[in-house]
Amino acid sequence: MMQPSSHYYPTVFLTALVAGLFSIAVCVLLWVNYIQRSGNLAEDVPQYLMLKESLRQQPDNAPLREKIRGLDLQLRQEYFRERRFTYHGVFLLLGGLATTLITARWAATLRRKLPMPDSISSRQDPDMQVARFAYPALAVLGILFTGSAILLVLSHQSLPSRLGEMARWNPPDTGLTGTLPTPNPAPAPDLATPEEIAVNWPRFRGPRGDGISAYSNIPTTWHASSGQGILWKAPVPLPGNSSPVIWGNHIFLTGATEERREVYCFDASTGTLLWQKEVPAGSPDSPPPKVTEDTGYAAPTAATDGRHVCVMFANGDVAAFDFAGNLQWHLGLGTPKNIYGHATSLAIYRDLLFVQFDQGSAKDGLSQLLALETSTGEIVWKKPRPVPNSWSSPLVVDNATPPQIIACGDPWVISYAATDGAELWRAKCLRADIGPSPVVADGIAYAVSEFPCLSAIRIDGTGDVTETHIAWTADSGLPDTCGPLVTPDYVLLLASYGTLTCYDKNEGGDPLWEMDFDGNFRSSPSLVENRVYLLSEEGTAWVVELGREMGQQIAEADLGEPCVTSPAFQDGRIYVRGAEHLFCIGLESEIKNQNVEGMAESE
Amino acid sequence: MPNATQTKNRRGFLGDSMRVAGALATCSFFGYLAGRKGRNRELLWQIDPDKCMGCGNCATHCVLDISAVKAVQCFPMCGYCDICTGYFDVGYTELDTSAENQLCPTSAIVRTFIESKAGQRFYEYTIDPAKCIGCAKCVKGCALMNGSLYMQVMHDRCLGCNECSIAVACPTEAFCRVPAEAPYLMKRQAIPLVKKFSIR
Amino acid sequence: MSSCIGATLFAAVVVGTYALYRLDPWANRGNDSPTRSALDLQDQFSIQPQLIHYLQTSEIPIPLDVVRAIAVGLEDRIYVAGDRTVYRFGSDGAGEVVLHTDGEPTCLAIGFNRHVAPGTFYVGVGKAIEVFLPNGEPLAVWHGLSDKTVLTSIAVSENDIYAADAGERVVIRFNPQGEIAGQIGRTDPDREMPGFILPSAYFDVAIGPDGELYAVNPGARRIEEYTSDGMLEGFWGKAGTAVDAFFGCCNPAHMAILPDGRFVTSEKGIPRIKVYNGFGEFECVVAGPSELGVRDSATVDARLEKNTQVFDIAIDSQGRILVLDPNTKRIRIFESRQEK
Amino acid sequence: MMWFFRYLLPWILAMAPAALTAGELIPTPEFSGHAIPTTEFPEGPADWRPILDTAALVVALSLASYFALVNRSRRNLLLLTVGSLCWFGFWRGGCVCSIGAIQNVSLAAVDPTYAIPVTIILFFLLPLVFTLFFGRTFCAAVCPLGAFQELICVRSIRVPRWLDHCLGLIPYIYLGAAVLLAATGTAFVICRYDPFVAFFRLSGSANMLLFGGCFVLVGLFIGRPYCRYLCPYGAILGLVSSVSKWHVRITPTDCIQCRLCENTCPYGAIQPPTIDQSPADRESGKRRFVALLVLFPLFLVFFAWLGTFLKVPLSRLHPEVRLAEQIREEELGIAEKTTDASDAFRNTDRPVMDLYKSAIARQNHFGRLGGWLGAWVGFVFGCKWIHLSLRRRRTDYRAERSNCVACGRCYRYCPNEQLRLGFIQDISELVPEENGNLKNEDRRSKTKD
Repeated sequence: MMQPSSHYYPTVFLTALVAGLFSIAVCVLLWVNYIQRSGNLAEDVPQYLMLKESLRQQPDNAPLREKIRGLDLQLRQEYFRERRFTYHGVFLLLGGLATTLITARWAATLRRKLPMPDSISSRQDPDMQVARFAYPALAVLGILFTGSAILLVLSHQSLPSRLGEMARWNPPDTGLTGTLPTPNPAPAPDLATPEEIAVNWPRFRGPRGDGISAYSNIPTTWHASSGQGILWKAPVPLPGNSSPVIWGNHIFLTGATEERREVYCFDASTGTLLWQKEVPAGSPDSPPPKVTEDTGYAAPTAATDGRHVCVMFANGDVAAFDFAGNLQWHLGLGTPKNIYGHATSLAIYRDLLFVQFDQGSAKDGLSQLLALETSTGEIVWKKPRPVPNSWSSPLVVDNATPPQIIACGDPWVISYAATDGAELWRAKCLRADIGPSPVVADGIAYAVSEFPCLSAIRIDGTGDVTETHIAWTADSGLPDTCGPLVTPDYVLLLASYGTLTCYDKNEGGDPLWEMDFDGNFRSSPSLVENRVYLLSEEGTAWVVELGREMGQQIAEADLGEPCVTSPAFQDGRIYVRGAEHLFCIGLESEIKNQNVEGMAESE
Repeated sequence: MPNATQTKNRRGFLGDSMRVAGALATCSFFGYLAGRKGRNRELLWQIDPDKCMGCGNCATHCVLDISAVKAVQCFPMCGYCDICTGYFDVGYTELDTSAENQLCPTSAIVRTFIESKAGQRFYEYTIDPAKCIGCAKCVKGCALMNGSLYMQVMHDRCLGCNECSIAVACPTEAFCRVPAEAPYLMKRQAIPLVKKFSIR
Repeated sequence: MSSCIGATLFAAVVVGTYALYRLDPWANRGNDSPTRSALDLQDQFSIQPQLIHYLQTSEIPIPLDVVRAIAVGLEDRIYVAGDRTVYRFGSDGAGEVVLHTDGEPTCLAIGFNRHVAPGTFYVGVGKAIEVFLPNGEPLAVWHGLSDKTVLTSIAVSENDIYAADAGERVVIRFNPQGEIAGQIGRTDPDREMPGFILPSAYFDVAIGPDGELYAVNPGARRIEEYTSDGMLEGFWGKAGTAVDAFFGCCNPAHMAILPDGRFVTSEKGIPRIKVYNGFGEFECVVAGPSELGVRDSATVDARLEKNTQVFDIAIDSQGRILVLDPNTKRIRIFESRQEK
Repeated sequence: MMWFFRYLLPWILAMAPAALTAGELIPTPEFSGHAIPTTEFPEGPADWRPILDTAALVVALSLASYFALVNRSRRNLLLLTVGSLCWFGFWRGGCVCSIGAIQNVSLAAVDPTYAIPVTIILFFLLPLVFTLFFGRTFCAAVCPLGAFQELICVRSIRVPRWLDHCLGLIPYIYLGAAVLLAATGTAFVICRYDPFVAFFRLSGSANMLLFGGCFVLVGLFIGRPYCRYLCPYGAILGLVSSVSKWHVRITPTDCIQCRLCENTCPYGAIQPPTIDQSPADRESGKRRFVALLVLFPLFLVFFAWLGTFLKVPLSRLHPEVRLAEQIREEELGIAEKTTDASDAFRNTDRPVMDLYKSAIARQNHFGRLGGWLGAWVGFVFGCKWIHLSLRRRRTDYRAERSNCVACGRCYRYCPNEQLRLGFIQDISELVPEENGNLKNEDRRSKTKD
């Protein structure tokens, strides 16, 4: 090993060189072969494909056929020959490389110089030297890592982090638009227009939640016992205290028992049950809810955005269906701690569904307001609410800026920004069990409960507005269930014992007048033009023409079965759910037409 | 000095015990890993034929020059069709074995006449594994009919890479690891048929 | 020497990095490689536009989970069977359930005007035919079929009801009372009856404008005409890949007859709906895969789980072709371009 | 054709209603004189192969340890290296090797459905245990990758020690990333980017061969580039080796500080003795150490924070996320073309929303894991920093335990070894006077202490 440069060296070096050149040659040949072969299957040769194509055009051309066969044979032979070449070539290469390596190492060994340590004069501490360079080098390495990580992150645009954003997601301009096809604009979420919403009945108490009909051609009298005025009536399979919601020709209702929860879709023109779907249990392990007769298992009224219908039940299950009845999503929020049973209806703003999920006592901290994506059920935001269980429904004010959602509880009326749930204002003016839902008209929210008063609150405040934004209050004839009815001039309250109280809309204070009706009321009053529709629990209905001095009862009607739900008004029709049936009440003229048509059909 | 040696001995002993303990702990952890699933036999790569869409990546993405994946014929599932869409190119002009009519780029399918019955002619189609390059053309063609041709990893050729390159390129995640004692898979549909024919 | 080594090292690092960058583990570049072994069905898939004489004019969504069969009843009302029901559509596209069956229906026919009982529903359910009055009330259940029965199609003539039984490979003729009046198409060398070759559960029958019975023989890739007493009158159809032939193992899957006696066929595999004249000569294409919303990748996907595309067809009195699309659960309505 | 209905139909009906629309088959005919053949499949690897491989591993490890520590024969080690390269490399095709086994073990630890074969566990474990007692003898002559690089190192140039330190961090980072990706079932990156395995298989993709070729080129001049600057298993073994019971020694007896071995290690594992610091240096060193100790947690947090941003690039490696992104791009109309995977996806019934949901969940998971990976990188950097600021006194030339791969090159440079082997009679034959002086000087300084 320690011998001086040997006379073998030239030979060994030459061998290494030759072997190395040989290896390189084999390597190049193999490479060429590899590249050629991948294009040598018959199907990859354009000439072959062209021939085949022309044969397809003229299938009887025998010389062409022969030509194809010849070319095919040639190509296949070549292919397999090249495959063999690769197989053997690899071993040749391996041998060549091994020889090169062995001889090169041998040559290197022969040429190896003996170690000659450096002179010791300039000796420094080696570790110090290492450290001196290593620190900055480490820092550079760290920066390199960080930099490449940042580059990686910046160069990768991906899916949005939440499904909800998915619909609106549009990847950023990569700067490559010149070479890529121009991206299509992100599809706008498919939402109903305000005009569409206004002519439908998409939620509890109508498009604005105020019980005011967009149509004036509404019948004033009907008698179920004689069938007078009833266009159709359809049995509803399962009981429920929820009211109908309507979109186009579809009427949606919910019904439930302790075991089963269902959604129904009726044809508005004929009353045919288009579909009936069971809502799967969202949280099967939760105990069944405790409900009273006043609420039942299906008290919350459904809501629709014109694309989906969203429903909720007393056990905290929320679900959405498309209009064909396909379940889009469902989730269980868990059985709410609610002494009478959950009854709050749903509200929708654009593509957000609001669930006012008040439960337990204020101390429990369980109450919350959730906003869910209507198309996916994804929770977009949720806000804890400092209130105990309540039965009032939230109200969307979409013409305010920002759009608000107002929810009542004991003792707060709280307004949230609809898009992100930020609290806008709150007022302390309610007490005990809150049943009536709030109403907003002309920038004033009217919130009422059995105690202590009806409050008119301006909705443009921020923070606690109890002292600053309450325009007026009033305290007689307060309802425990029915929501207030706000007409252009008056505010009407309907107490459950049958007293209709009228206040001036701008002043409040003392009532303008009161009227008594012989019935119990849980259905909120509604307004058509200047007429108020009242539906009693017993099924009697009264229509009252409003005046400043006095209301004028102009009609009385009879549904024939108990009714605790609020009616829905469409063009010339009232849809109302009784204890067992869904009724469609129409104008006499329309009914006559229908009969004539029916007769014609039967002929 | 004896004190020092003693200390050294003690330290050495401590170190040794630590090492042995460490080794034992590692071993037992791995023993747990090994024992957890009961049978820890060798695993091999295989294609789940029900998930294979026949994309052709097997031919191009195997680390081997000629892919370890090849088409196989499941005879009990084959219809022995005269017009075999796995054998004939869709643009065939005649039902014969000439080159211009064949789908297979390497002529790896052998077509054998079996018999003629009730006016129908039946042919057997066999894959010659020496010629097959795993391009899956015939698999796609056959899928228009019975789908009796399907892709399998041939274990005489498969190197058993720890990460199979074809599995990475597979668009349907059809590659899975199977135990070495049952190294080949069958289509779900084929199982009763194969059983039926093997009983006979 | 050392600078030489340095240069080599640098070059090696650069080339190595480039090689890593060129590495294509996920076969992203595979798609544009010319060596890709694609099964070229382009000729079958993209149909020449001048051959397509029909145009889709409207679409009706079907609110059912499963759709099985389509038929046209009195007054051109459209009926779809599925989900243990028969569903009726009005002219405005709104629909309703007209009847509930005992099991999952597989085929459906409705008595036409000249039929002995116009408007009666004949629904194939399992191994029996359930008969319903025009108002949807159950009338009878016709049993008496064999254990092997697989009902795939029903057709009504003026006085008879024909049911295609893929299990027994025969067409069974019922009289209006539900009694079996005969079997048609059983293999019989004496009468030179080749029999039906049915590789799959697709076996369609239809009645021509003059009451003649047509049955598809998919394995033979032809359509056969029979007399009511089971004599084979004639047949037409050829196998092949061209547009005028029937592709694959067993086609057509469905057939319907236009009021003027022309045939409309629906193929599976590469879905195509085509029109043949009364002599079985190819006339035109109603819809090809792209018109039916089928991607070309779907036909060359070798998986069993892939969506299968078999389109049932029906024809109304105006000669519109109604196609039942099981993928989108819609009825596609095609009308002739010329008439448009 | 009655057989079809007799045998197939009951089965089709059992599968109904699916079978009515999908999966109908043309029946296999019943031939009069032809038996339906059974498909022949080639046999898989024999049962005894894994056992033999494990046995070979044990033998090779024992031999390597014996040759390196007792026999002290570079030639024997070299022979064993060639043997190992042939067996574990060329014959066995390179897989599954101990380095790649890291990933299988990670996957098995996380995914209970993955039943890890015993062979792989042993391939992972045995080198560890041997290293715990004998140092990195596995790297010396057993590991096929190490063997390959050992043999191709023709003319080695020295990498500056500071650079060696820096690049030496990469294996730890690579280890962290590999474990993360393997445990999530995303990819086995160590195998995917193994530069030499294509040579063992004598085939591979063109790009991989090119990459391997470049590595070979580097390996001709820089000793074991993969082992030192990439190998994650080497990182683990290095740690274990630093607490090993026995370890390779350059000299069989005492170091005479002749410095002959100083430049012989192509892997930069031989450390020269330290020179005592001045008190001022020592003081500043102490201060730096304390400062680094304080900075350490900040380092961790910073890198962890940085790591969380890696969620998108990391998750891209997962096929499902990639598919979801492709589908999304196609839906937005910005994808140039569909891929096989997206076509395949669309041909099934799976709802797109379902895919998105799952992909987003996975992405968020990767966000968290990215944080952990970042923390690990920070930890590695911090440890290195602290390690550099720690000073240990060394009086002799010796092989650094974690870096030394026990290749045995240095033995014969030691005069004591030459003496032991009887090649020389007296040390002065080899050691110049000058160096002898140094030794005496050093002795003097030692006694002063």
